[in-house]
Amino acid sequence: MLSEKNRTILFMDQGVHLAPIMSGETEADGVTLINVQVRYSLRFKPEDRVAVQKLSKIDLPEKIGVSSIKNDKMVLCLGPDEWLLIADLSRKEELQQTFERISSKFVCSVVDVSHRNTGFSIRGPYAETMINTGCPLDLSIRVFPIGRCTRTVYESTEIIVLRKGEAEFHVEVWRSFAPYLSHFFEKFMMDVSVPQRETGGGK
Amino acid sequence: MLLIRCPYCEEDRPEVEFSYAGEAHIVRPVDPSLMDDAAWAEYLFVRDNARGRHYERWYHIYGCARFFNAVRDTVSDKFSMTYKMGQPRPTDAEITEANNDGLS
Amino acid sequence: MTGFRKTGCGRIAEAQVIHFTFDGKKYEGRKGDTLASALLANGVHLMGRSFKYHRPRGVMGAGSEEANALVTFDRGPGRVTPNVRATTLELFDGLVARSQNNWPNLKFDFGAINDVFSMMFPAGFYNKTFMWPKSFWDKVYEPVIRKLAGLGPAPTAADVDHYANIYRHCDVLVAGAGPAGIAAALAASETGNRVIVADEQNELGGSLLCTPGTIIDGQPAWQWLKESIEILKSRQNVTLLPRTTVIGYYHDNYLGLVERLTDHEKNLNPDKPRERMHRVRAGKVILATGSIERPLVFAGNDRPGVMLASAAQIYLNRYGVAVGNNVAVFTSHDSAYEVAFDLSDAGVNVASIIDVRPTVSEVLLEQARKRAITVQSRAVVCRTQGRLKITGVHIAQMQDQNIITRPTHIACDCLLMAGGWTPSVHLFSHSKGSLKWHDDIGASVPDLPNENAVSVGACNGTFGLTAGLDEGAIAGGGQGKFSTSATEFGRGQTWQALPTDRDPSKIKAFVDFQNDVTEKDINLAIREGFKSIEHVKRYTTTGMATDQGKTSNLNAVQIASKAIQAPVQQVGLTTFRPPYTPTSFGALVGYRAGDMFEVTRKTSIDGWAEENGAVFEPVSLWRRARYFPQGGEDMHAAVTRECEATRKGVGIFDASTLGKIEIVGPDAAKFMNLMYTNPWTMLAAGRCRYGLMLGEDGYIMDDGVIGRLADDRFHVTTTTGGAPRVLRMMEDYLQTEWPELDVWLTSTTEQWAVIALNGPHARKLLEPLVDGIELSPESFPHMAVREGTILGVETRLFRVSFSGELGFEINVPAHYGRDLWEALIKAGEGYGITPYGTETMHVLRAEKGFIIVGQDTDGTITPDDAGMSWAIGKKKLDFVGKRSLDRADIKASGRKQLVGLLTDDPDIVLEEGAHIVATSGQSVPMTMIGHVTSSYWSAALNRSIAMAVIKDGRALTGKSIYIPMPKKTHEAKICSAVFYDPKGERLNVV
Amino acid sequence: MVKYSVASLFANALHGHKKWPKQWPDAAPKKAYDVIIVGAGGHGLGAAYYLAKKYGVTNVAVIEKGWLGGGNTGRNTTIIRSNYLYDESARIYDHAVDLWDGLSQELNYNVMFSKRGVLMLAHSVHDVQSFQRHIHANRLNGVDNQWLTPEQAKAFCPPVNISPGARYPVLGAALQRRAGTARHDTVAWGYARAAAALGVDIIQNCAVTGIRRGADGAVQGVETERGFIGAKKIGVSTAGNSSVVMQMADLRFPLESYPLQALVSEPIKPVMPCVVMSNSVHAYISQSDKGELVIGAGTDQYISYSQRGALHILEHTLASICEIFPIFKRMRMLRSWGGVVDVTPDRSPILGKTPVPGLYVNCGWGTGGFKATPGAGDLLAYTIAKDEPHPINAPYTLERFQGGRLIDEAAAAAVAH
Repeated sequence: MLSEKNRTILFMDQGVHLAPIMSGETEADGVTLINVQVRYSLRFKPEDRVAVQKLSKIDLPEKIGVSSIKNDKMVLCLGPDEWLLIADLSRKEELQQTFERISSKFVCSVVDVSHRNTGFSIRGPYAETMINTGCPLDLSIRVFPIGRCTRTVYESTEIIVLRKGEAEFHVEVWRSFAPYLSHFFEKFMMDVSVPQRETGGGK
Repeated sequence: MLLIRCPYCEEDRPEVEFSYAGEAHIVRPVDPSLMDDAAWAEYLFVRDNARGRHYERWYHIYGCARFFNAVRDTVSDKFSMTYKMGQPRPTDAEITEANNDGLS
Repeated sequence: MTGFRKTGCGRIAEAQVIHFTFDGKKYEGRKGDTLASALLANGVHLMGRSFKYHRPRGVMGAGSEEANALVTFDRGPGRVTPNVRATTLELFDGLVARSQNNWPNLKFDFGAINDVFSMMFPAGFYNKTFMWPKSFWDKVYEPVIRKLAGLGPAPTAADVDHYANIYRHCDVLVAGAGPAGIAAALAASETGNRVIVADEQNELGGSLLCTPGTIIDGQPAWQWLKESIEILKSRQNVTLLPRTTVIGYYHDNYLGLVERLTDHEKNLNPDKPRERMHRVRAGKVILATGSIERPLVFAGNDRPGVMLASAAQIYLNRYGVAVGNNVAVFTSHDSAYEVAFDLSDAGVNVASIIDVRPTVSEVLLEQARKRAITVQSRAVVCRTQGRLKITGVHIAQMQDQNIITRPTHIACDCLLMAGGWTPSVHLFSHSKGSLKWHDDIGASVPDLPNENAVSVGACNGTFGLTAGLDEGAIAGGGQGKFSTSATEFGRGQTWQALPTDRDPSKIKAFVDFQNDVTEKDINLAIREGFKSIEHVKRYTTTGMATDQGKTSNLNAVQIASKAIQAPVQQVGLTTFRPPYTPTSFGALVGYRAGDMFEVTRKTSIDGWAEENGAVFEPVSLWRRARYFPQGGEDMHAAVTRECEATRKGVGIFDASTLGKIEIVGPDAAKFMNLMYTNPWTMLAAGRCRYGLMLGEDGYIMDDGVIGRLADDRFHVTTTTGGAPRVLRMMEDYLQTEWPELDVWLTSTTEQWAVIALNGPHARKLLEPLVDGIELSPESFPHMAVREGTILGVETRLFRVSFSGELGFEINVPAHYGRDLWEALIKAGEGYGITPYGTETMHVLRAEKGFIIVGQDTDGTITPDDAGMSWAIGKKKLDFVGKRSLDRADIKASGRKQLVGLLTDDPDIVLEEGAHIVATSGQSVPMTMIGHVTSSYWSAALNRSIAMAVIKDGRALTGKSIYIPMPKKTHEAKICSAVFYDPKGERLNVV
Repeated sequence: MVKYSVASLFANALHGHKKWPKQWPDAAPKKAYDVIIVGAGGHGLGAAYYLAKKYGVTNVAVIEKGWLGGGNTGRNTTIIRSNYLYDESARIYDHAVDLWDGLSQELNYNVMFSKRGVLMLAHSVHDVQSFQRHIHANRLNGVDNQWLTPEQAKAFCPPVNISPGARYPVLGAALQRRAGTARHDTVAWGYARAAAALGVDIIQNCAVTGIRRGADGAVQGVETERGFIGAKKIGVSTAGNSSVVMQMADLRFPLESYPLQALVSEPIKPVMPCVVMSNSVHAYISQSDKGELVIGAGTDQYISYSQRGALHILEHTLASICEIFPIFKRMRMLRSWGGVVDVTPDRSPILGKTPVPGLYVNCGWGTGGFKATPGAGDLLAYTIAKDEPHPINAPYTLERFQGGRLIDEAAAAAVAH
């Protein structure tokens, strides 16, 4: 039987030990490790989307690459039948109840991946360029506008990129790849902290 | 690095997001036990390996995670078209049309 | 001599004076110089030695086409770069460079003995000799050849710089910022297109930089250039990249651009990357890469002081340096006249213009007369004089390629040669665009593009400033309506080898200067039957030097064409291969060096292992604790202790790296039935089963324990390295073959930290910590799975064992992994809890005969080979790999089967990988019947144990086999692979 | 055939090298031959040479669509070794190495076979196990291969970084001392010259467009750009394009063709004393006599006949090279190029008879064909001459894919667990 003296709650450690958070030109700029959030991988048939949305009150974008961001809840449509929901930790119970309702009515798969991913917030004038050091997508605002999201790759590492603002991105990566990714960001910040060559616009 | 149109994402995306998945339209037999060794070996191993027009599969592994089909010329490496899994092998006319679209 | 720097000429004449060192000697230069221009300003032409004959060589060009003036650029330890072109090395105060490929020094090089005996070293000589005696090739001849070959010194220290890379996208990429490129960029950027302009030089402008006298749209060229660049800079949509070489043009308008960031900087900031690779995807590519002047092929054309006329113009008009005081000009093209006139106007004596053509335009002759320059037409330089520097030339009249007069001698300190222009079609050719031959310019120009590319200006064969500007502007989407003062570009004639008055077998007329390929070598290749230009190139090595034949290819092909008496098109053009100019490995490596070469995946418990002295091993991308030595233990001692502690008390192991896949949906069991050999339909929720996965070829691919959490939900585990390919294969079958199944797959490898507790005390340790799961053997039997909480955190608890002991695998969300681990260690103190690593895990499982996929199997082992036919669902109609198990050779006897081995001497631990024979005393080659797959010292059994795959091994149980080792042959008996607790009673401790 | 030697070189030097004869004459195709070899690479020319030299079949033509030696023979990184695991592989590659040793003298053409040693680096416990398995098997097969500690590996090849902190530390190495390199072009030229001297016709720039077969199904000859050429026996040795040529005889093969890239650096003074291979990080490197570092890259992922590879493949290769050899990072890539390799499902070749009477094939060598050149040529010649495979190539049938008796070296190197 459970002994009372052992009833301690475990400490949550993201298990990702990064160099000191990298700062940018202003306080809000730079790369930050996002605090623990809840994440669910939602899979169901595209034809059920509207009904699931109605039942769950969760905004589920129809098109791959589109996200919905409401308050502390982000839903990213990553595939034809795949959504990633990221929310504040405080939403966990409420969401689980919602998912139980969905699961009872629809053919679907809900998998908790809260701890699988680590989230980075990348902000500032260099944000786009920084991600482009290893990510081959065109992240210019006209091609990759605010709200756009996708699974893609950074060098050989799978990442998810979401644009939250003109100069603000949310990047998700599997937990054990986070320190590796942060090495690149760190090095890049060092590179741009030294005087830049003279070029045309768009600094 | 090729630029590949994912028929699910409906976008041209860089090759490093994709993983090649071999010749397309090689359907796994419904009941393999009915095949003789030769027919089974043919299914397992024998490939067109076409010099020229090639039907092949790609996996958008670092994207929408879908497998899909493509028609590509293996001499020029140019894609004629890509299409969703389950769609039939395109006809010559469809490929020609796709090629022309690509050129315009 | 100070007269070489011409005040009033060039762009840097008034610039700051700086100092540099070449071959230990101090010189003065100007800020903005290249090493070559600065040395020339000091009257130094001799800058290198050639590859094969070690002939003294002066600078020939003024850009990246340079073949002769290669130096070693020394910025201190870890920053020594061999084979740098003096013509592209930007000078800074304190720069140190050295000549190379000579001993003892540049002026006196023993290697030049090769030149004396050069008659013994024609093209391909090495194919014909060095064959006797046979053993001498790698012992004697080759080492000597190797020492003499090679150019710069080999590196000795690791590079201390770092490199960067970035992906970029643009609507238009302009390669080359000469007039055509600038005009294209101006037009293309006007509409808001994203435009990138890259140029290999430090200054944008290309040929405009050396033609200050020209007027463009009413402005002097330099003013026009300055203003144009200002406009481009002011546009937000334009990125200008000077010092950036487009090195290669790849599929679908993907190009590599290398930007040099620090080599030119006096004060090196070590934090700054040395070079950056821009990986550019362009909508459209405008190639404005210009053209390169061609040398003439004549006797003694490699004497220091012989150089391209265009180079002399660049040195004069850009750097303010006269290449000589008394210059002769040897030409087959009008373009050399402008150079001669510029030199003359700058006060340099032009000794003579020797023109091979029978007639020269009257306009040019008039200009020459005005400057009192003599012009000899239908004339040829039939040889040159001077040792380390040219002192004079012999000139004769010629007709039909024959000398018809006695040569006359004139003195000169420099000879310019101008053999026409070669469009730089390299990038266009990388892109697989086709070329067409133009007889009138004696060169190939772009024909049909294979990508969305357009060539403009000289690289398109469009010579002349006005035409180039117009063509550039139109390509950029604008209108080409430039007016310039440039005279018509002029004409030329291309020539093969020119005649000499000497015995042709005694002279050398160079085609490829760096590789010392002469016109005779090319003719020899043809004579010996090499007909394709690719053959000629490989036989003579022409075009294969570090300049990749930029100045030599077309001369070579025309000489070959003449010798074969076939048109150039038939001889073929050599293929241009990336990169355009030699490119640092570092630039291609980019950030991916050191820590960033490859990820090292670590579990959330890794930190504890590190702090507690674990020795790690890499397993696929992960690192795993291999063992935890205490107080100076070696691996053997540590593993023995860890094994004993686990079997007698309780051991704790980090199993987080195992792959995990959540399979969810109403058809989950159906899908599992197809993917794994085992039956899944009847497995109840809450129970686990060992799953075996085959490839479609029938060989074991992966395995793992799989728990059924609910009717529609499986928790699948895979091997550590197998996780990605298992998921991929599952997705492949699901999406391609069985899309009708309602099931989804989600990787959860990193969601869960997994801690394995094994040993008789495992339950006692765990029980007080767990909530909501009854752990008694009755309610939680072996091979069961439950969900509950441990220390307040949700857990998926498996009762499984890979050690044969009572075992549990505790899955908790990853971020709790370390804290749980530490809590268990603390709670287990009373039970002697012992952390163990992969090595102990391997021993414990081997004692029980459990296989490790990838160690005991190798991609050629079927379930039956592994003795695991029990894992195959006998009633199943189909699963991946099933049909392959039914093939003739898979069913035949003689297959290797997994068995146990016990050595006759229990102290002998066999070597893993050792091969097995049926009888002792065989001589080599022996008949091998199998090999040892796993072998350990078993503390539990106090003897060695081993597993092996042996031909028909199961039938040989009890028989002796032999393991011949270099010093001794071991004998062992075949037995069951289950060495320990064969009845499995230890799982049932209460 | 003029004998090549120092003496003949000297004698010719006196004549300004104007008297050297053609190394092989240009042959006009005859109406028919006893044997036609399709493909004038090292393997095909070798087969022609051995047919004439060892098996007395001199009425032979080698037909080549481009220029001889212009395919993979002239595009590879020239590594020669034989320390393979399985008996079948060890025998076929060791047979080749036996022939390499002495080939220069045999052909009177210096192919520069240099026994510099091939060092294969182990970076994980799994690598160590795998290499040990190879070494033990090789020892019992009489194939040279030995284990070196990291320090011994460093002593043998000083540029190797054996720092234990490396991402892929060197835990040891397998060394085959009699392995090494040769000069690729000269192998083709040497065989061409020697074969021509024995009466073999070498016909370049003559693409084979079809294989003609009689009512009995047996071959009758080949259709070419220059017309029909008859032969009762046809050997196909067209690496990269094997599927295309076999299709001419209505045969579909278990082959796929992939682009494979290689590159060289600028030449520098001697620094690499041997060949180094690292399978875990995909790096293969040696230094040529000229001083260039010769580096093998990986294949692109998709089928292609374009001989055009991607930049990211080279980036990955050089990252690997610089990881193992940090001193090479300032070196510069001079030239990169692509070839087309055809790969079988078990990555071992198919060398033997085909279901079509009179048609013989030598294909599927993947990335390892160069090292087999003399052996493959000899065995193909034997098989054609005797109409049955030599015991050494007998296991390398097309039929093995049906029964399942594969020779899978790569699978045996297995995967990390």
